[in-house]
Amino acid sequence: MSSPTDTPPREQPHMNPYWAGFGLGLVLLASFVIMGRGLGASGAFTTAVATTVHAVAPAHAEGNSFYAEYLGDGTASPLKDWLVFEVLGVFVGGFLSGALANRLKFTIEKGPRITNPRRLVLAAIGGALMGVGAKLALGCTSGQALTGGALLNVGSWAFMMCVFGGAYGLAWFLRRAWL
Amino acid sequence: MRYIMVIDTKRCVGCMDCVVACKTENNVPEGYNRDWITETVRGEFPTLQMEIRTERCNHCDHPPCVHCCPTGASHVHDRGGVVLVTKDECIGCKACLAACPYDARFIHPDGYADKCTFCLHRVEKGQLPACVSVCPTHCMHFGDADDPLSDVSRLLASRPHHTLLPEAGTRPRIYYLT
Amino acid sequence: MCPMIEFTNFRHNPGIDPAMHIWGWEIPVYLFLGGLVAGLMILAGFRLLIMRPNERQAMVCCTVGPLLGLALLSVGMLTLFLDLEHKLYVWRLYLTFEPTSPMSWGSWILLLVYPALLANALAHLPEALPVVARRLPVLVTISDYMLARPRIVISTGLANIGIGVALGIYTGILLGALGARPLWSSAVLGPLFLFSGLSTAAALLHGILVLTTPDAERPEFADFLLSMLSRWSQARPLDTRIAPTLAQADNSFLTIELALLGLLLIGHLSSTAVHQQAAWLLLTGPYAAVFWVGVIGLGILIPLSLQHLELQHRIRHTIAPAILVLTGGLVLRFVLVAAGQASHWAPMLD
Amino acid sequence: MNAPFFKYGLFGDEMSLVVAFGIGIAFGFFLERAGFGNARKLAAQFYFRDLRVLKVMFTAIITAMVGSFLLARFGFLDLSLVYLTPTFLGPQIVGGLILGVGFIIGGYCPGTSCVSAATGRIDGMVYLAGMIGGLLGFAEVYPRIEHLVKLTPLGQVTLAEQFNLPYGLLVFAVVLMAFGAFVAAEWAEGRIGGKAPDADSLLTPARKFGPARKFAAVLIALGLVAAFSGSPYRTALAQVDTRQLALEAGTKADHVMPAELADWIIEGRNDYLLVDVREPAEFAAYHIPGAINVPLAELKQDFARRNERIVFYSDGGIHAAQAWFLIRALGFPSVYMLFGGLEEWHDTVLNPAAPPADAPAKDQVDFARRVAVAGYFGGSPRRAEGPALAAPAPAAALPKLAPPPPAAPPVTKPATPAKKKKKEGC
Repeated sequence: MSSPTDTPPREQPHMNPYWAGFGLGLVLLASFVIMGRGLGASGAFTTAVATTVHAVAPAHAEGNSFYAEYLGDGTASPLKDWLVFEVLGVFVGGFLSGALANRLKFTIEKGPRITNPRRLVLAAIGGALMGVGAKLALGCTSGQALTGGALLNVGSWAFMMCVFGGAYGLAWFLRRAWL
Repeated sequence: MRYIMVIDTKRCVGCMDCVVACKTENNVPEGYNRDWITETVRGEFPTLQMEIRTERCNHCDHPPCVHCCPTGASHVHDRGGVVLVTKDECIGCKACLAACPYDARFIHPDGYADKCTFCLHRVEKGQLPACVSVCPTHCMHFGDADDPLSDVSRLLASRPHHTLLPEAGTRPRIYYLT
Repeated sequence: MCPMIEFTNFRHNPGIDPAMHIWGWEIPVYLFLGGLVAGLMILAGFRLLIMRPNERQAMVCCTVGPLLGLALLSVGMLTLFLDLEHKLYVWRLYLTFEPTSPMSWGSWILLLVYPALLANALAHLPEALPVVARRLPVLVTISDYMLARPRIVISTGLANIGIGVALGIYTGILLGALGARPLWSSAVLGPLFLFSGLSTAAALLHGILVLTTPDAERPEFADFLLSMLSRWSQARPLDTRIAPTLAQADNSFLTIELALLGLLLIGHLSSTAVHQQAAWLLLTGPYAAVFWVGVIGLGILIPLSLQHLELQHRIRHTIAPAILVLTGGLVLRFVLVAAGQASHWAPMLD
Repeated sequence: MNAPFFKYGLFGDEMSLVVAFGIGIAFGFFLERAGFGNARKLAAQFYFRDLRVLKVMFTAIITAMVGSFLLARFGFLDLSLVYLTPTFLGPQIVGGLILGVGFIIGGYCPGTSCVSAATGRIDGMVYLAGMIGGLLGFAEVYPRIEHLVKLTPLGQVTLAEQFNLPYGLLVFAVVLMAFGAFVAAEWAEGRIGGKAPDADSLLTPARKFGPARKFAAVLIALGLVAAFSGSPYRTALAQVDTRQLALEAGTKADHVMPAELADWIIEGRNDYLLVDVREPAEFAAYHIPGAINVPLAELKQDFARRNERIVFYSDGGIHAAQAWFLIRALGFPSVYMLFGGLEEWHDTVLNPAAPPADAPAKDQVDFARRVAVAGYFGGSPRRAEGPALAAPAPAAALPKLAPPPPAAPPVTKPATPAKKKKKEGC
């Protein structure tokens, strides 16, 4: 909302990628130095899903080895997890940065040649694939590619190459969605 | 009249006869207790000091559970100042449970707050509370503190004693001889 | 090294041992909604008092707020009812008045809240909801009757403020009077919950204003969804000019809330051992993460800075502060109720 | 050396969550600044329109990599304590491919979708919902494919270890490779994507030494320093001061006598971590109350917090001593072992031998105390060789010991990594 008198300020351009990357690298380094671990994202959602399933159907969640891994030993709420709090911060940080650059808007990012519903269906499919892929690979682009990349982790580099490979391999078929 | 209880910690062996007697006498539901035993060990090995005592509602002179009750179900009875709960007035708001620093109350499965009554129904008939009457070591004494000749008054006058959590400001009426 | 104290208790009463857990989600939700309604009442009463005869636009405070308040209070009383163990005896509350019991005070205050809120809503209802007023002409009659008599309007406003303050403070004193739980035994809890309630109320109204403002940058279907929700108000858009005022007010409330939280902790930290122990439960103990992140960070500091930037026209007004403040208020009640039950006078073994 | 702060016990688990929130804010902030909240910006990577993803990711990787290497090399950060996700090559390659496909279809990855949802992108929110659906589906089939997910394990291994290259050299190579990739990316953006070069880019034709180039020069210089700095790990064999270790081993300062340990347990002290290095089966049969089980083969650098006082024991003394050397060599400052191991524990604590009847009174009193201790641990005294003697009477003269607490003995900190069930990785 803005009062009628002042026009909303223009959307600011994005940061120079090198400087953004440098900032991101410093955050990652700070995480290494303070916590002795890297960043992540997908694990938080897995914990949230496991907690929800546990709340709805406790027996089912405890019988499933996948959920059991994320539920802990029951002494504390599984949501009291490092990644959950970190991702909470990611939402806040993203919102703050978007607000300060006037980039907040309810909108759908898509290419000009694709309809809204189709873009949303693709987003949901992509998200589902990402969930499966991230769990197979023990991490997502944040947890594996970024963190593991900086630590020269063997699996992470193999993973990173495959992510780019998979995306470039399919890019041509999806050009209508983006170009 | 001011009913109090005096318990000799030098004699209590933690046999739990009082617990059983209370459950039988007052029909306390399974899994709940109106009185209980605590054991405190303090000091540093090997100079340890142990105190076993039987505990229950302290029938405080300044009962926070009565003050916070919104319906007047928790009240101080005229006879001897015993703190009682009228179960037909209790709505089960649990404020009194939270107000009691001794955690002496519990919610009866029928939905009302329940606790020790000093066995007032027995006392009115001239009997001792159930727990006192069964104690095999005679470590528990019950009586009127306003009567200087009573058993309890003389014990308090003659031996050092303490109460539980006096710093909570409730002025409890169960005294422990040490 | 301090001597060891080992404490064994053979009581094991459900809900009491090993750690007291008698109040689950119902009481925190009730305390939150009670505070929110108290805030809505105070804001509504205040706005009603300063409204001039022909300036009938502040309906978000004077009509939408009280109507929401009526609904939210009913939900709150339902959760309170759900918490009772002896539900059929609930009418006992209204057969007596116990002056030493905050809960008794509260049950009577709650009875006064309904008429006061209703009166406040009715005063300007035809302005805000012309569709409803056309169907029920009696509403117009009532409104005209009230607005024609300044003394009725003034007393409605004053009653709302007074009862709102009483309701807000009562939600805190309800816990504060329970001296057996060291964390709660502080009179600061009353004002703290009052100002937390005020901040959530201001945030809620601010959020409603932002949501119902036409926005060029919203895609059609998002606008469509919003207009479905707020169609009744589309006939006459809510006055968005008071949005900055609400944000400003919310910031003041949040700042006071922060200060009161600090006072609560300082009070405990400079008190007896059990009170210090209770404060450390929040500061570094098992509730620290939720307290620092949920209450202080997400609930107070971040919305405070967002609204500050909004007021400086550095960023657009969004519903984010409203969501954060409301969540923070709820988390504050949950943390205080949970940590309070964990704090204890009896010897504790860590 | 005192970083990572958390693993050195500077703050606890509870405060680590507050730190997580702060780090998350910074992470989200820079992701949004980089334009990663916008699916079109991300997808542009794969059509050579705007190679932001590559630039941001590799700049971040080399910044953190060079930074952590240098901090480790100069003794501030213990790199061996930074959690390394174990490698399962097969699943990670398959997962990477699926993730890449999901990336181009959905336009986001999990982290960036949070940022996009936070800035109001509806596609980002739908993407998150889709991800939750994917996780739910994966969880249902997981028990059946669990063995596939654990295929080709390589353990926690870095490229340097895998290919037996010096870590520093690898750091330098990655820095050079990244700058090669940046130059190629800017060339490709102009050539294939038809994008005008940024004002401040590596390929700007002007001869200006702009910020980007200065930044590049600094990083390459630091990388060059790294290349010749050797290993970042303090734990490399060459750095163990064998002489000092030997001197320490020669004294008895590293011993804890069984009676002493028994007193610690009775006092309920929790400032030490008692570690049983025997096999799990033996541990299950009997262990000293409060001990945790870490078999010798599983002793790793992060099995405990570094500042903790650690007491090892095994059956005799040998395995404990070996564990002592291993862990001491890994740089843990205060490591002890139980003198004589479990055998000595049995002989002196559980079943103390009675002194001969003609022993001085002091011994008799001391024995009475040990009988009480034995009772605490559920043992009983045995008769000494020599003349028979009466059952020890003086026990009554001593204060009675409390029985062990019913459920939990006064044990060590429950939150040691060895017991932690939740996984640390992403």
